[in-house]
Amino acid sequence: MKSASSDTSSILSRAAVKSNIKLNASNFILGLVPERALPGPRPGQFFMFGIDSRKDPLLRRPFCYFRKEDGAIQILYRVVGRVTTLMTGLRAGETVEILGPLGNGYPDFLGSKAEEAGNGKGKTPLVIAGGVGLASVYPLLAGLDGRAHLFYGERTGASLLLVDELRRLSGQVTLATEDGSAGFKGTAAEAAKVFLKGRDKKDFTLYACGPNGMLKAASALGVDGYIASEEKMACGVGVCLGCAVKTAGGFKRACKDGPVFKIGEALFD
Amino acid sequence: MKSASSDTSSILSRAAVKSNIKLNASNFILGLVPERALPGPRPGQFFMFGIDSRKDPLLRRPFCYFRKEDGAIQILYRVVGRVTTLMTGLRAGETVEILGPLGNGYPDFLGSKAEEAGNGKGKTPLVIAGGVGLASVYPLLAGLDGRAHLFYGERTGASLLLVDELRRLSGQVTLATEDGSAGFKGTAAEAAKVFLKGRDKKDFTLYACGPNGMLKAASALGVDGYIASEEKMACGVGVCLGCAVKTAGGFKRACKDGPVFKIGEALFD
Amino acid sequence: MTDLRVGIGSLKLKNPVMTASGTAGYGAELAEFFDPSLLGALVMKGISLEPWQGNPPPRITETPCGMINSIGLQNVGLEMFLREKLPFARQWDVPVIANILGTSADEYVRLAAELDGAGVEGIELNVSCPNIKKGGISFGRDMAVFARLVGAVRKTVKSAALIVKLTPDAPVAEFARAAEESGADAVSLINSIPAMAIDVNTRRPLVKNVIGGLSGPAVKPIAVRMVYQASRAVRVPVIGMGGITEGRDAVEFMLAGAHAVAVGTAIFSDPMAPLKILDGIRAYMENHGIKRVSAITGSVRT
Amino acid sequence: MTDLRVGIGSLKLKNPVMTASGTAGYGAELAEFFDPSLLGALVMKGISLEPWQGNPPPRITETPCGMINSIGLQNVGLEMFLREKLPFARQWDVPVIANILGTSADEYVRLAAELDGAGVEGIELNVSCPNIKKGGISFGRDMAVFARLVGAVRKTVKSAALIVKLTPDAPVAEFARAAEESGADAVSLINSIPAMAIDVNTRRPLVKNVIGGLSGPAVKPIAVRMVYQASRAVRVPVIGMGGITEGRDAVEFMLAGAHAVAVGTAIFSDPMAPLKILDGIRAYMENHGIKRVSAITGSVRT
Ligand SMILES: Cc1cc2nc3c(=O)[nH]c(=O)nc-3n(C[C@H](O)[C@H](O)[C@H](O)COP(=O)(O)OP(=O)(O)OC[C@H]3O[C@@H](n4cnc5c(N)ncnc54)[C@H](O)[C@@H]3O)c2cc1C
Ligand SMILES: Cc1cc2nc3c(=O)[nH]c(=O)nc-3n(C[C@H](O)[C@H](O)[C@H](O)COP(=O)(O)OP(=O)(O)OC[C@H]3O[C@@H](n4cnc5c(N)ncnc54)[C@H](O)[C@@H]3O)c2cc1C
Ligand SMILES: Cc1cc2nc3c(=O)[nH]c(=O)nc-3n(C[C@H](O)[C@H](O)[C@H](O)COP(=O)(O)O)c2cc1C
Ligand SMILES: Cc1cc2nc3c(=O)[nH]c(=O)nc-3n(C[C@H](O)[C@H](O)[C@H](O)COP(=O)(O)O)c2cc1C
Ligand code: FES
Ligand code: FES
Repeated sequence: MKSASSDTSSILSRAAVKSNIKLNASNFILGLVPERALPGPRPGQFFMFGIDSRKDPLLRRPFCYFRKEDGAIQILYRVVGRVTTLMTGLRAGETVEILGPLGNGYPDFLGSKAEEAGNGKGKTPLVIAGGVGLASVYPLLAGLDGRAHLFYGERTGASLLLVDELRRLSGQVTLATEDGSAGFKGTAAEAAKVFLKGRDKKDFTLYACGPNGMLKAASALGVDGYIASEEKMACGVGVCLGCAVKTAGGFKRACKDGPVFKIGEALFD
Repeated sequence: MKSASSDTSSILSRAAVKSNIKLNASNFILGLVPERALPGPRPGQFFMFGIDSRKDPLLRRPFCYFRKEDGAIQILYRVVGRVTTLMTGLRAGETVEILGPLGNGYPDFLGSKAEEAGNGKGKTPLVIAGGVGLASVYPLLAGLDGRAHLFYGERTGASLLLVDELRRLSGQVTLATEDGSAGFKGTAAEAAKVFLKGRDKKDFTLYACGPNGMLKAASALGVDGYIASEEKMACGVGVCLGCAVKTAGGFKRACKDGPVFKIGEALFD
Repeated sequence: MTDLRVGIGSLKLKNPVMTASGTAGYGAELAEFFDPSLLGALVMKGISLEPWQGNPPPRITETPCGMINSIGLQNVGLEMFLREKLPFARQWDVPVIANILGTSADEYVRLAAELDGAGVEGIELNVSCPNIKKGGISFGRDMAVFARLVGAVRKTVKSAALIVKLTPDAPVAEFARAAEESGADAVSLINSIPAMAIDVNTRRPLVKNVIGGLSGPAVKPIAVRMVYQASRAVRVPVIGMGGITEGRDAVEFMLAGAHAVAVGTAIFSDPMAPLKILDGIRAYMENHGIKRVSAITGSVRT
Repeated sequence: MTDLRVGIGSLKLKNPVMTASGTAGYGAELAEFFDPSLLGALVMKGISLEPWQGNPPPRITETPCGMINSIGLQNVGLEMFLREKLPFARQWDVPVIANILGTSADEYVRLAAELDGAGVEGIELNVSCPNIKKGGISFGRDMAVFARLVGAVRKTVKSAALIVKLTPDAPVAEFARAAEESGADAVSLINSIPAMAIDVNTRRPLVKNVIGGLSGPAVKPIAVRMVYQASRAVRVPVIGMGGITEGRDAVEFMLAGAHAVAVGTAIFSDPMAPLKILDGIRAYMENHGIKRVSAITGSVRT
């Protein structure tokens, strides 16, 4: 008898672990080779990631598309809880499940719709990354042709990731640490605020990803652009309404209506 | 501040996987090197085995002490469900948790209490193993000085394990298969019954391990001796009363009052 | 050849697997993964007369083998449902069951009347909602209020099958019986179970609303027990749900007495879950030589 | 230096961690793993007037993140308890709480009287038992019967702390309030939740008794919610339990409103669990600069 599921098309795929590289104590890059060719992914999109089919942990976890390298899709992950801890034990050849790419991603900033999306060549892209929010904006940097000014913040200097690479990919990099142990003392959004003082905000387009507090601060900078939400998700595909982001038009779904929202659309309180 | 748990002694131990050898599609031998030296174990005792500290599967699973080899404690396991399936993925160097050895084990059949336990040299030990119940009686064979007559049954010939070795360790081996594809057609207990026909049952001592139906049949052979129960267990240490075995004196605990019971003590209905 | 058809009152399903309300939106997102016509029925996210905002985030948190949600019944409201969501779902060859929410009996009756007129195949009453007139205690926990509500909606509903979704924090056998006596064509259970989790570091509840609903595999043994009790209390069909993630789980509910099953939380881990569960039921029937799926219902050997 | 002491009525505990009834026998087996004096209290396996056989096997089955048991309250009976088990437990410097079971109010009263006279520090009423006079519905689900039972036992108990263990299949806030009004010194919750699992291959229930009690991490979010609700309904202390396996879980119950906690199913996976949980609470207090464990109780920020 023919299986019903074989009739259908989806972007759920088993993927082989190609590499699992430790950057420092709590940050890793996982390289995955999906069994099925996946469309895209575009910067700002994400995958729902499942370590195995055991029922605890139950839900998949969202991780941004970080980059492609050596024929693998890579994600940059930070160890904060149960799944990310289990991920550190993954070894090349093991199999995981990914669903994606999901979400809208950043607007098509270099193609034909660039002007309309506020990404005209005349504007300087300001990219703000708080912590592992870096994973979301990283693929933007390459796409932005080395013109971006990146503000990247961590709690402390030792936590800063991939700094040399970021400098190569960006026009300018401002590092920020909350304890002042490296770069600007404060958050990445505060560093951007200082930078913007006296400048014409119309000359810039903003791209920001990080914790909600940071997105709020970035939204308040007065620069047009985009923020990417990292609201908790259960399904990642728009059916559970778990990932509510407050907007003027009511709650929207980070996973399906986002994760990228125009600045001003998503409200933070 | 001093941790309370460091004051205490127990036989809970992390253990390193030394080897995980596949005998056939569904039977494996797992070699474990406990971090702490464990007392014993004696034939018929068991360990509660935990694959990891994730909460699903939640409970530890009981496995018999099979043998010591290459400085490792080995268990023989059959893949029947969730934990045993996960066990097949264990690789040398990984860590698991074991609690044990637990339970009473078979009586001291060769030492000073041998006569009293009905193990006098004048008697021939009959050992009956149904399926992976083999793991329980295996360490008896060596202890019984090669005098035992082993009746070992499986559903089909291809499932029979370690036959050459069993022949080396036993005085005589009778294989039985339910489908008749090897040896006696029927169960191990039925094979023993045929063997006993016309013989004086007082000349024998019985040791049996296998599913409840087989233990019932073995208990009905009219030979004195012991059966080892494999009743489902939650704790393995006597606190949950989950592993009830019916006896004339009410329910007893397979884990603490057993798993070895004198024939006639445990009742099967 | 396996016969997977089941009947829920007037409702004829081509197989016993449906989506659980609130876990499949109005069908559109799932349709990106598979053809909804393959399912027994599509149960829609709960609908109220007016659109509801729902609760502020965080709305979800994972718990051992389960999750808590406090979506707060966010929905597009009846008008938008009738104008956009229902017509869209009509493109698939699958019965549509609307799930309705009110804060007064009157609201339920008006919703049921409109939807029945609009031609949905089933109407599921979510009685876990707070009854504003009764000081916020849910319709599903006060027997007299509950029976009156079901009776009133029964009078309104002419063509659709009327399904009453029982609350798991009330004695289900008694409420199932009351639903049947008040005219329900079927009962469904379980809804999510009131639950709470706290982040020990921030000391804050992990869902903003403090208390939310527990669902997923963790609740399955409670749900199977309730389905067993409810199905022995009534003659109308029972739709079972709560933690179904594999075909085997669905069979377990049917053995306990369910005529059909719904898949909820499992969709979140795998949008294809309903189809995989259907495949699993089919495989089980083939392995066990069962020709008609309805033969499984209630056949647990106690 | 952390102060771990808590008071449950007249009962002074050196720390808030106890064993849950039925999961630590009468203490002897656990003592092979650690010194029971290190615990706040030892709660004994439930005791009835006469010895009870308990249910036939299989009595246990694993479920997602939990287990179902149908031990059927097997116990040695009051006489043997007083003659052997209690004196043995007296060797440790730890308060002993007896857990009692009856099928009539009279049985409860007689048990309480004997145990109070024998000098146990606490008596916990397990009201989930079927009330024979009331057709088998448990004492814990009929409010009037429940209040009368607690009142009657209250009159009998002079020296021990009287703890009433609430049933999770009844509205806990209301029953907690009734227990307090009837004179309970404390309430404890939750008991295991009625549940069922079926082996789809044999079609038989996985515990012989058909329905058993669900415990373990799966029930934790339900238990935390109930502790939260109960603790806000009463002034007497609340003892929280249900799925506690780590120090963090215990803290979660205390944040929700528990004064002390009990560890049950976790002991089955690790006999040292109660001590490890105590260590975890201590570590949490040190990390968060909390001096007195009682400061945690009820401090969830809602
Ligand atoms: C669209 C999107 C994209 C994302 N992209 C990335 C990315 O590219 N890289 C990345 O690293 N992250 C990313 N994240 C975040 C990532 O999804 C989370 O870090 C991940 O889900 C954490 O899973 P976990 O199981 O490890 O943590 P969990 O165990 O689920 O815990 C989450 C948090 O809660 C805490 N916690 C857990 N249990 C308890 C408890 N009982 N009491 C108190 N506290 C507790 C943990 O310490 C942790 O801080 C993204 C999120 C979204 C929504
Ligand atoms: C004292 C003692 C000693 C033992 N020694 C050994 C030994 O040395 N070697 C050995 O191999 N075994 C031994 N056993 C048996 C062993 O403990 C079990 O095989 C093991 O616990 C199975 O664990 P599991 O997680 O793989 O199976 P589980 O997943 O727990 O399943 C057990 C059984 O139930 C079935 N099942 C699981 N879930 C479902 C469901 N939802 N519906 C229907 N059926 C289901 C499985 O197919 C399987 O048959 C011993 C048992 C005892 C009590
Ligand atoms: C995110 C979410 C939203 C839900 N919304 C509704 C709803 O609107 N109406 C309803 O009757 N039940 C709702 N439910 C309950 C489910 O329909 C189902 O009864 C419950 O989740 C148990 O099934 P499960 O364990 O398979 O998820 C919701 C459940 C979840 C998880
Ligand atoms: C095997 C077993 C036996 C139990 N016996 C009793 C009992 O005799 N009396 C009682 O009040 N509760 C009994 N309980 C309930 C526990 O005390 C506890 O309330 C419940 O298991 C929830 O806690 P846990 O999840 O930590 O196990 C028992 C639980 C289990 C698992
Ligand atoms: S995570 Fe489910 S709707 Fe966004
Ligand atoms: S397994 Fe718990 S008493 Fe034997």
